[in-house]
Amino acid sequence: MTEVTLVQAINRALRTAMAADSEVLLLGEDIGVNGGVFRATEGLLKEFGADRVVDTPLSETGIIGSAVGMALYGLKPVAEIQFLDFIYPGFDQIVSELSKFRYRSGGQYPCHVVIRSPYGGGIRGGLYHSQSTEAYFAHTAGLKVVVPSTPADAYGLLLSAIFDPDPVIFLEPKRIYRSVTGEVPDGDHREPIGKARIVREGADVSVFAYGAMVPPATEACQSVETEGVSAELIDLRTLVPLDVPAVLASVEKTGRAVIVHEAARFCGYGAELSAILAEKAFYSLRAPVSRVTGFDTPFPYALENVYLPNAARIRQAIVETAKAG
Amino acid sequence: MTEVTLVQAINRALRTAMAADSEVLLLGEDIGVNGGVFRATEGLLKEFGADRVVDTPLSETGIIGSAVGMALYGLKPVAEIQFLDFIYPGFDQIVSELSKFRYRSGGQYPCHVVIRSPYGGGIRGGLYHSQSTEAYFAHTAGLKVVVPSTPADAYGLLLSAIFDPDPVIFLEPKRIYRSVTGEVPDGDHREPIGKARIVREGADVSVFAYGAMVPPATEACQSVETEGVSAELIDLRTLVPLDVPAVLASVEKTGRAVIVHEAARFCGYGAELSAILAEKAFYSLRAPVSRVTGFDTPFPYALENVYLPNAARIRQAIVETAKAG
Amino acid sequence: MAQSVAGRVATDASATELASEDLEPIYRTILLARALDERCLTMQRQGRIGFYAPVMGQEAAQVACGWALNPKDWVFPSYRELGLALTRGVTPGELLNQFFGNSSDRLRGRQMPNHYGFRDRNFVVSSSPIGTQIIQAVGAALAARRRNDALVTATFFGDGATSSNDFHAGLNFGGVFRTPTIFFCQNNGWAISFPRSRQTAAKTLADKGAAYGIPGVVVDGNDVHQVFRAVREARARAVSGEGPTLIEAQVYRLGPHSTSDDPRRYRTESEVAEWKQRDSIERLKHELIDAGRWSEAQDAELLEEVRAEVATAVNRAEAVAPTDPLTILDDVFASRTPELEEQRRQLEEMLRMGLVKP
Amino acid sequence: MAQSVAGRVATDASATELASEDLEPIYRTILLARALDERCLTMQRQGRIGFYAPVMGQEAAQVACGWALNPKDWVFPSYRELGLALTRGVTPGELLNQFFGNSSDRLRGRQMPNHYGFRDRNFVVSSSPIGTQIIQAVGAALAARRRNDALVTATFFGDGATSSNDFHAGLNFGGVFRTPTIFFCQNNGWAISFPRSRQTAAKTLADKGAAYGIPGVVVDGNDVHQVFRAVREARARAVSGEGPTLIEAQVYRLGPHSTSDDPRRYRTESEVAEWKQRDSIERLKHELIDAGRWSEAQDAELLEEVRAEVATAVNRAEAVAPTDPLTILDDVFASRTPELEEQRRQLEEMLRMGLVKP
Ligand SMILES: Cc1ncc(C[n+]2csc(CCOP(=O)(O)OP(=O)(O)O)c2C)c(N)n1
Ligand SMILES: Cc1ncc(C[n+]2csc(CCOP(=O)(O)OP(=O)(O)O)c2C)c(N)n1
Ligand SMILES: [Mg+2]
Ligand SMILES: [Mg+2]
Repeated sequence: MTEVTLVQAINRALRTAMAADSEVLLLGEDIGVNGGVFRATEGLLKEFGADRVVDTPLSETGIIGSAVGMALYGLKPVAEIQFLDFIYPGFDQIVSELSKFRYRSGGQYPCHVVIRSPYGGGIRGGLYHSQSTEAYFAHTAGLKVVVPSTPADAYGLLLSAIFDPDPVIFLEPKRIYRSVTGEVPDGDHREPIGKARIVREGADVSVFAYGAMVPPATEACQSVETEGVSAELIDLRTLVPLDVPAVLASVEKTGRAVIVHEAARFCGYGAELSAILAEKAFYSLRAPVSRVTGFDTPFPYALENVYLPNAARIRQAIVETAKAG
Repeated sequence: MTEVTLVQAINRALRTAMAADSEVLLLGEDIGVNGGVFRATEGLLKEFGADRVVDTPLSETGIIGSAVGMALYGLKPVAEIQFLDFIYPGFDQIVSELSKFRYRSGGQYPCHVVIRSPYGGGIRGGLYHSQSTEAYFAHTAGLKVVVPSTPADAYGLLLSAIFDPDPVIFLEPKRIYRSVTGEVPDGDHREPIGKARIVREGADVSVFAYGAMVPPATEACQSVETEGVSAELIDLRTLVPLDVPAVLASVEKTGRAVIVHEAARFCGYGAELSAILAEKAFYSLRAPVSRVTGFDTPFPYALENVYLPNAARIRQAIVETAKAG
Repeated sequence: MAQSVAGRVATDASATELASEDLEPIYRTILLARALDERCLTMQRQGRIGFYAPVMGQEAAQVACGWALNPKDWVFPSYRELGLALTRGVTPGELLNQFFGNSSDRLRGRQMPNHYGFRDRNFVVSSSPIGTQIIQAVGAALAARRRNDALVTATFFGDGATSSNDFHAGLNFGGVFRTPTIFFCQNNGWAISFPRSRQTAAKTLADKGAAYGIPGVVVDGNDVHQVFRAVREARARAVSGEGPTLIEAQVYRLGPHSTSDDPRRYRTESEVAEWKQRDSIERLKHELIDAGRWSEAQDAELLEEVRAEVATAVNRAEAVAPTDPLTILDDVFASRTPELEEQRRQLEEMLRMGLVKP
Repeated sequence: MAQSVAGRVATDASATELASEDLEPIYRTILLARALDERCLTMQRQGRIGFYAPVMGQEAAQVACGWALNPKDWVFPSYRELGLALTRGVTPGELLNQFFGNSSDRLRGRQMPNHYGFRDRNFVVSSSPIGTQIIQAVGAALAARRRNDALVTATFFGDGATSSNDFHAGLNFGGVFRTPTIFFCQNNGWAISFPRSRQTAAKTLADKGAAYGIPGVVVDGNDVHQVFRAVREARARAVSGEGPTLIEAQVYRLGPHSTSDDPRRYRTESEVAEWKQRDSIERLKHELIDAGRWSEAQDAELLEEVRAEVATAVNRAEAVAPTDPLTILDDVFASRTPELEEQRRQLEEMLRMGLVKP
């Protein structure tokens, strides 16, 4: 066990996977000699060579398309997309190819690719270094979508993703790449994909969050204690497959739900969570389901703190939801 | 007034707009001499010339990117994407550019583009001629999303879209291109964007549908009458902006909701509708909100009739929802 | 290498010239492709298959190219590679199962006709979005090199596909990483209704190689010798580490783009007639006859034979049971998630109640 | 055309050679760009602006290109076009307002520093995704032609951008439709840490023109005469209907990719030093001095002057009020939808309650 930052945990998971399996290789922009613009791949070029840490030309079509080809052949490529905002030139390869290869080939061609990408706001990156578009991927059948919020989860889930037989979109909350630290195991220790994590138990309101929203949600849950509200916080960790039993169990207990994400609200991931509750926990619900999200606008630069949900807004939603009904 | 098919209504709307405004032009693959693979642009090349009905090379990046450039300059381009399934090579131009130009330029550059595209299943087109991915666009702030289900709406809404100051994704239910006919006005008659249409009034259950799901939903609503259930059917018509007052008014009356779409369920458009109800109509709801949708799989070929919601499935959901609670 | 069931390839694995004893099996493969193609067009008109995209006019280029490849090479086709498929040992019956989407279809009925694939024949399943296979072939070539597998990847696409993003990425990555890849472009003159002359202002499609530091070669796609030679040379370069080659095979799509298309809307009869003159079948037949290796009588017999082969395959495939509806929820992931399990139970219930009829 | 505030362009609107009287204002513009650049780097280190991507080393190519254009031409820049912006009459103050994202920023604080645009200067607002402006410039050229506006569109991008989808689509559409477009590629040697030599196996980036039937030209981007001439020739071709030109201006990014970048990780000091030798400022200064039009004293004075201009602009821009938080909900659409109105009311409430602090 060693205390590391979230981005260091990513780096370690990559190293562990590459050391364990020579068919794991990395590709992306500036991941080699530069070690990645966030240093997630620091040192790996030296350790594993340019055959396995492949700097590519500036083309997300090329990165994802060639990763698909590698996976068809049998390798386990891990592609880095420098910012999630830049994934769209490769979107066709994701939604038409990566996600559908196994299905459309009748199971002949699994497509074992991990796409890692930093996502989300909070680094004053403006419109194109801040977006949180997990809903696009979650709506695409055939993709798994994972979003860690702690170094240990980042480590264990990335290892699981790399050795998972299905394509995984692995979204890294860049805002807390360095601000969150924690202990990380040393060997090939995996966290299961598809299991949520109860961050804190509570009786009155269930709060659902993931990625960089977990720290402010935690703060909010702590702070409502002073108002006598006991909030349960669930870190979803994997958006697809969603841990539906964990979500339902919590709301069956509390009868109230607050959903937090930084993406725009309309048709965001929170809508699905809420819809699942309206369908499957209807008789447990005792108050309207509340969503604390970004606005339905593009991501702004100067006003990013206005855009991003924070502990105060989450706190307010918890308190209101606790009182409602 | 003339009785036409849905695709003929599209053709007429294009002709009306082009005749009214010389800055309206069309671009896309096979839209000129071929008249479009569904004949939506039939005759327009002859009438308006190759300057205004522009056949392009095989590049959706090129079609959408150059349409954006034309719109920045001030024209009103209407781009055809041959099948919605093929829009993804142009997705970056849509989500990074088209949808954000006005916002990121501080209002300097409106981006007045209509993207028309046939969508949805039912023509035995398999994986890549059948998908219904409206949720991607509905989640992208800055885009309006319109889906007509009748010739009159197709006509009036397409005219509105072409003269709307904002970018519009105009999704055409190809399955009913020819099977649905209806009267269409002759001149520049527009239907407002942002207004739902009550297809039939009812007291017990609200059914929400759009596009090619309106006909089976209508059939289902009629058939439940024999079971003494009075179903209200709302054709949403524009997914963004959604006519929230119409949705809420209906559910406040009926207390029950069935949502129908052919897209995969998870994070589909129905999730947002359901979430809005769980938030804003919570105290009116008397039963779980039910979704009748495609499965969370890619769109199949041989089994498309298994995949697509039909009148029987919708009927069953209405009856169950009417009885629940 | 001897001709085998699993891959009808050239007798000599490294020669750059087509051996004369290969001409007859090549001719037979082309005739078989033509017979199957014609039969499928008819069956589509009869409503027995849902869709069909004919290969007519492009068989020679595909068969000669396939002949020059090695069975272990990976091919990344588009939806029009019937001739190529036959060179990989794919049988008419296997293709027909796919066209019917029946329960023997290797793809489990998931894709439209023409979009098949056979992993055991190193024939990757094709998809509809134009061009996507091009960059994938480059990725697979990188993977093969990483495993020290001495093979090439060959990818097949049309003139229209040269405008795709994946062509640009594929040729660029291929050039930069010097992958063992053959980019085999069948310029059949048309992308549906859009002519090659409008697709790009480049003089030839092969000229596009220069943009990526890749040699570009133009060949007459109706000339099996030219095609074979170009592919063999490209293959030799590729396996010796010299990188990819772009081959433009000039052919013509004699039929419609697909059964949904009416080519009379956009091209003249005379253009089609002119290209029919250059069709490979007559040409090859006369080459064989001129060489004293073939007769009109043998030809008539062969035609009978391939037609019978097709007819038998059709009868068999049409008798196969349809796909089981519950398979719709398989192969999304390696195993069904809990949500998919639930949807499967719901589907079972719907089938039981008769709400859903396959 | 006379030098104007709205566009510092060449004295003679059609000459292909740079007039000697233009050299001094060009030199001044380059120096101003350099002074502003240096100041911004400092301010970023001081935490006064959030981010900065310097232009150092590329000013001459941009200014000479801008000089050769006409104010009515539309430019589609990337995020590194400070020198170009100055030739369009954009002032340091206007740029600084954008860098601060303050309430005078024409973009209303919506984008990162360096991503500006000024509709009244026909300078389209830039975005971060690499290459997207290239195909847009082609679309705008088609639109201009449709309106019979005799102008060109010029788009600016780096060596890395030649790998983008939009480059491929842009050059192809430009070639096919023979649009009046100048594709101005600043090959500055690097795409962040990735060298030009790896970006493509093509010999020069200008070679890529052949793939699209477009002439490609290589120029020394530190030589204002060469750049001016190439752009003027391209412009003349474009307006006379002969179609687009791809110009590769060979320059070097002397600074980091951006303030987030540490170039010592991937390139040598000696490479940078070598390119510093070729920097346009010394070169132009000596050209002016050798021509007897300039002196060291004048040079020192000019340097003072541009620095003072920058300092004043910084002081003013820093004093401007921040952006009003409620503007966050504007400009999504032409007018706010009911849902956005509701979100605006919610935001008002949050601000009132102190839940949100800008
Ligand atoms: C990305 C994409 N856009 C549009 C289409 C619709 N479409 C199908 S085939 C085709 C033309 C393809 O032409 P070409 O590449 O020359 O191949 P050919 O059909 O001639 O073999 C088009 C436009 C598609 N399949 N994919
Ligand atoms: C589509 C996309 N992918 C990745 C990035 C991240 N990125 C920003 S600048 C850059 C390098 C650009 O190089 P070049 O085009 O040569 O322009 P330069 O910065 O050298 O002016 C990269 C990879 C991006 N902005 N957009
Ligand atoms: Mg073709
Ligand atoms: Mg560069």
